[in-house]
Amino acid sequence: MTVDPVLLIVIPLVAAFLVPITSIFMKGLAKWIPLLGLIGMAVVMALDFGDLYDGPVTSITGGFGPPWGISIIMTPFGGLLATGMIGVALFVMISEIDGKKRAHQTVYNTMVMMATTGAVGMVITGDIFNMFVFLEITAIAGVVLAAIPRDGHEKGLNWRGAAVYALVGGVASFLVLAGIALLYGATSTLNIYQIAERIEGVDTFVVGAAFLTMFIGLGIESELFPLNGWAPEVYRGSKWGTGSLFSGVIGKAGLLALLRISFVVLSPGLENGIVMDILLWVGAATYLFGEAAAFSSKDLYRVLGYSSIGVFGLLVASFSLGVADGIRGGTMLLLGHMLAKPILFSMMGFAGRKKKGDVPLSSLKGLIRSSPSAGIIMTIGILALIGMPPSPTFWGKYFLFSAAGSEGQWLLISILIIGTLFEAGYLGRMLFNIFDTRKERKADTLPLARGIMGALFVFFIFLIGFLPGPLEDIITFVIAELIDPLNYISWGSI
Amino acid sequence: MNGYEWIFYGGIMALMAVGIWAILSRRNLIKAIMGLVIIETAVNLLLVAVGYVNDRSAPIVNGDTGLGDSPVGEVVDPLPQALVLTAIVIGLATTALALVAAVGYFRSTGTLELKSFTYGRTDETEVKE
Amino acid sequence: MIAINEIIGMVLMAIGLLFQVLGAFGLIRLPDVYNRLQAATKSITLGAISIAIGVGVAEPTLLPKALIVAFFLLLTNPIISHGIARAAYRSGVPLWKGSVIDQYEKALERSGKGGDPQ
Amino acid sequence: MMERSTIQRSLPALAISILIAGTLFLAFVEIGFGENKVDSEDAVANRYIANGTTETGSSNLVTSVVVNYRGFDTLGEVTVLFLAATGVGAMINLLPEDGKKRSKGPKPSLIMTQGGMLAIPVIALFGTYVFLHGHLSPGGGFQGGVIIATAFLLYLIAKPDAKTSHRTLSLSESLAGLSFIGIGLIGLAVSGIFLDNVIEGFGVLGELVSGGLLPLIYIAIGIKVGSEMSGLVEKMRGDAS
Amino acid sequence: MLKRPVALFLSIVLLMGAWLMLTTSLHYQEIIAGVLVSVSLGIALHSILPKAGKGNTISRIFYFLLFFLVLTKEMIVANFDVAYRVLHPKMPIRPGIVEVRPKIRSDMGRLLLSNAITLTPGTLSMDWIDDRLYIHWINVDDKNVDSSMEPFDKVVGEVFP
Repeated sequence: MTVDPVLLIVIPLVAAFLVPITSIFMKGLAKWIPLLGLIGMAVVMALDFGDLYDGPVTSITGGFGPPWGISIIMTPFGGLLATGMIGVALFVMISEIDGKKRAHQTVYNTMVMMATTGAVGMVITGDIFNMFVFLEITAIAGVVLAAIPRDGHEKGLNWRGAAVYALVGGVASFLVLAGIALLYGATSTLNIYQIAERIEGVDTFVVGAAFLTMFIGLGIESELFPLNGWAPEVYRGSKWGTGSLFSGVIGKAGLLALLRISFVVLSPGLENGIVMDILLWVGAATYLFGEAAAFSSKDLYRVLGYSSIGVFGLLVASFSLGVADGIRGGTMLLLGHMLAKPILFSMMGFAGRKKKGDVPLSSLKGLIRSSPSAGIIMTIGILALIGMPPSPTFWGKYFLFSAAGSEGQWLLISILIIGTLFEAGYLGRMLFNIFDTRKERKADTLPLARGIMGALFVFFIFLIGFLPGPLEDIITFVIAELIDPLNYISWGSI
Repeated sequence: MNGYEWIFYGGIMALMAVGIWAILSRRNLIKAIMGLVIIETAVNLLLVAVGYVNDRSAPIVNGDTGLGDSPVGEVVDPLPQALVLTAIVIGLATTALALVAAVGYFRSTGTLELKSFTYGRTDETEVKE
Repeated sequence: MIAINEIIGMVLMAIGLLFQVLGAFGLIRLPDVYNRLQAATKSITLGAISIAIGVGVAEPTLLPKALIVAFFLLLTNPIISHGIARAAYRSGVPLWKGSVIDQYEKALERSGKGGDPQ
Repeated sequence: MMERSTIQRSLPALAISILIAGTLFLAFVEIGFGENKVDSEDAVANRYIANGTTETGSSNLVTSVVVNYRGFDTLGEVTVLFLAATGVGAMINLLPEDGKKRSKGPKPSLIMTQGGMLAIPVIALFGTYVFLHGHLSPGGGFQGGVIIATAFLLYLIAKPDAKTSHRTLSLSESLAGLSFIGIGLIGLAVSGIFLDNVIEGFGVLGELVSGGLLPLIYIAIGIKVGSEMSGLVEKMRGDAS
Repeated sequence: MLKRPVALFLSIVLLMGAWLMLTTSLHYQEIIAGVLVSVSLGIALHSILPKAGKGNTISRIFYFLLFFLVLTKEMIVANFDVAYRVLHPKMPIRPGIVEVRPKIRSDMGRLLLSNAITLTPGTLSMDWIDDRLYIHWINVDDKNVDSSMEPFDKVVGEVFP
């Protein structure tokens, strides 16, 4: 059954505009309106998901087909990612239902929903300027999210994160806009597929400049190596849900935009393979940097933040290998990260919720005894993040290593091994702390909603880990989209 | 084409360079936000400049302009002007949020300097094991 | 052949520009905020009005709009310079040292609603 | 921890900024300034210019692009503004107390108060004019909304202690936003296309009632932007007093 | 709502005039829209307009026109005055702030008076405190303080007492 994918954007917008009215007339209801919006998105996505097995789902807006109007092209890659994003957002929002009153819950929920909407819009839109608009929706919601401190946290770090992100994100978006102006000037069109069609006739220098701006702008959004100084600041000062959103939703949308613009649009206009090489080594450097920084950090929020940066690098590197197995591995890693990271953030937020300021590693001590369910869920999350079989990350790393091996990229393989060792180091430390029962710790019950969501994501990890088969059909399309621009062009020109 | 058209882009890019330089070299939040606004202005100008066509009028066919219903060859490109409208609104939103965040930073730390905004130098010592 | 109204319009615009330049010159030469505001307000108001009406005369379809602009400038420009002068005085910007008299200071102290000039 | 000197920090910054701006400069010079690119059949804008008036019924081609061809962008833009207003309000609520007591400034003088009051109706009229004529002349919902918000700002400057109704502002903001989406959904229901201008032939080109749904959308945008910007101003005042 | 019927009527008429000048069109749709807009704005906003005092309508209109003539003349003189002071090599200025007591009581009249003073030669109105106006004067004449508001006190007073 097909539903117009534009509803993925419209439903949350209706919900967002309903929030002020509701908070006037029915104050108690206002903070759950965003949840309803997200559920609406999830329903639309679920109805459309089946169609992704046959290729992209498209729609037009404004009464004119592409390239004149704005078209929506939900490629299987975009659809898969959007599903994951909606899942992460639902995870974040539902986990907070525990009967406790939290300050600023309405704004927080609205911003969670809007960040997700922007991210989903970025991955499904077929128009490059529309992508910029959604990028901005995401970034602005991100600033507000970063400014909302976690409960009882009083150090002003949230403001630091918000200010830095607002500044850096602003620069990023305006560089992206400059790149869009360049591409429009060169090709007289804004539709992604049409730009991809015409890019080969454009002067190489112009394409190179466009790549420079797009790389800086979207690289900032997806936390790539020299451009990610803002990220730890944001992770450090905000709520655990904000951390999950930045690593699971906002950054992922930037990542897909970067990949699509680089591989589908700009790569044909440049020297063969140069874009891929640049991204490959930037990704590898990001991975190494992120994992090393995570290994040496002591605040748990930053450990997880740096670890997300590392994973972003790993993803970019694996997609940039340019072979089918690399993309297959990248998709699996992406799913694995989207499932495992929110679990870790959520359980860490639970274990360290009484701390003011930074949350040291030791706050996990004895978690397995004080709250066995939280301990077990977190252990599974950690193991899934390292890549214990059967988890999506295991398959991802397996495919990635085999792809790198068959390409003869020995330097990359050694970087991957070093990074994985760092990863095992800090995740292992977390595990030891969880099972360290020497210190007495008061019993602590995990709130029901949080437990259920954690268990659900654990279930998904096992599901994909044991049965990666059904995803293979979608991954074929992902490979098709990223390897050959002609596929995207033919999907776009409806 | 008289050969001096590069001067438009030259001016815009000088603005852009000033903005980027301000953001990279200033640790003061307010000055950095000024840099952001300068970049924003430069990019807006850039969009309008991309759509300009020599010796053409504004894309409005009614009344004073005396253009027909289908003014092909007589008006400039309307698309970048529509984009600039969006870009201005977005710039406003970004600036407003950045300023409020700067106020929050100032009130909670007593300073506007982002001193240790560099890798690994953020005060790790505060973490007590 | 240029129409007569266009010539008049051009002349008005030129006069307006001349006054604007004079105002800018006064802004540089005069010694303190208040004196500078004097020059700036008068010249810029009349200059802008002159330019607006010049445009209206040269292009008669725009005349009504130009008149509205002129009226609005006439209303708002003095208010704005008054606001600047008052705010400057109340936040402590001193008069030029060559000033001969200041009855405002005493009045502010007397009325007590002077805020806090530091 | 050593603090690097200003020059040490400035020089790399200068190099990076010149690199980026210089690259962009050379690329844009390659594209050219003021050249005719819109008349070729390949250009998207060609259709906007050639058929814009007949396809949308709006004499202002920029408006036809903003509201009709690329109406989805405009929806996003309205959302950005909504988020900014909500976000700024929330962040102002979150601001820590800095312990300082803010003294109330002096009362505005008679000239300011009365002059502001005299100007407000004119500004409001001009704002309304701008957003009602968005499809005929330069301007539109965003510009008109901002002008109306200026009148509101002037009111607050003239009467800093004035009571304003936060409820009314957020109510009109929400309703205007919902009606924008509602108009879009009418298109989805009637012709299966979101934001389709289902009555595009309505009215005579160049008259006030023309352009089908365009003026309605621009009125909704105007009201929304006006109340949003007013709300923004009002929230910032709430912090200052 | 109808506490100030005159203000309401005047504001609607003036807003309608402004609307017609803005649209420069007498098309029926424009007129209908203009009536709607100006009536609603008038009803909503007439109560905040400045109070204008009472007086004979005919003579008020006459003096209002006279006011504009005087204002125009004074503005032109003012500009030549500025030019003289700025371009003179010695800058003949003798600034200071003086206090005057205009006879006008209505808000509208005070507003117009201070605006007119700002636009006339060498003076800039700074503030009203109670019924006194403070004027920054570029060339103070200690003997005859009232000459700083010379041409206007009477004319404006006739329109808005």
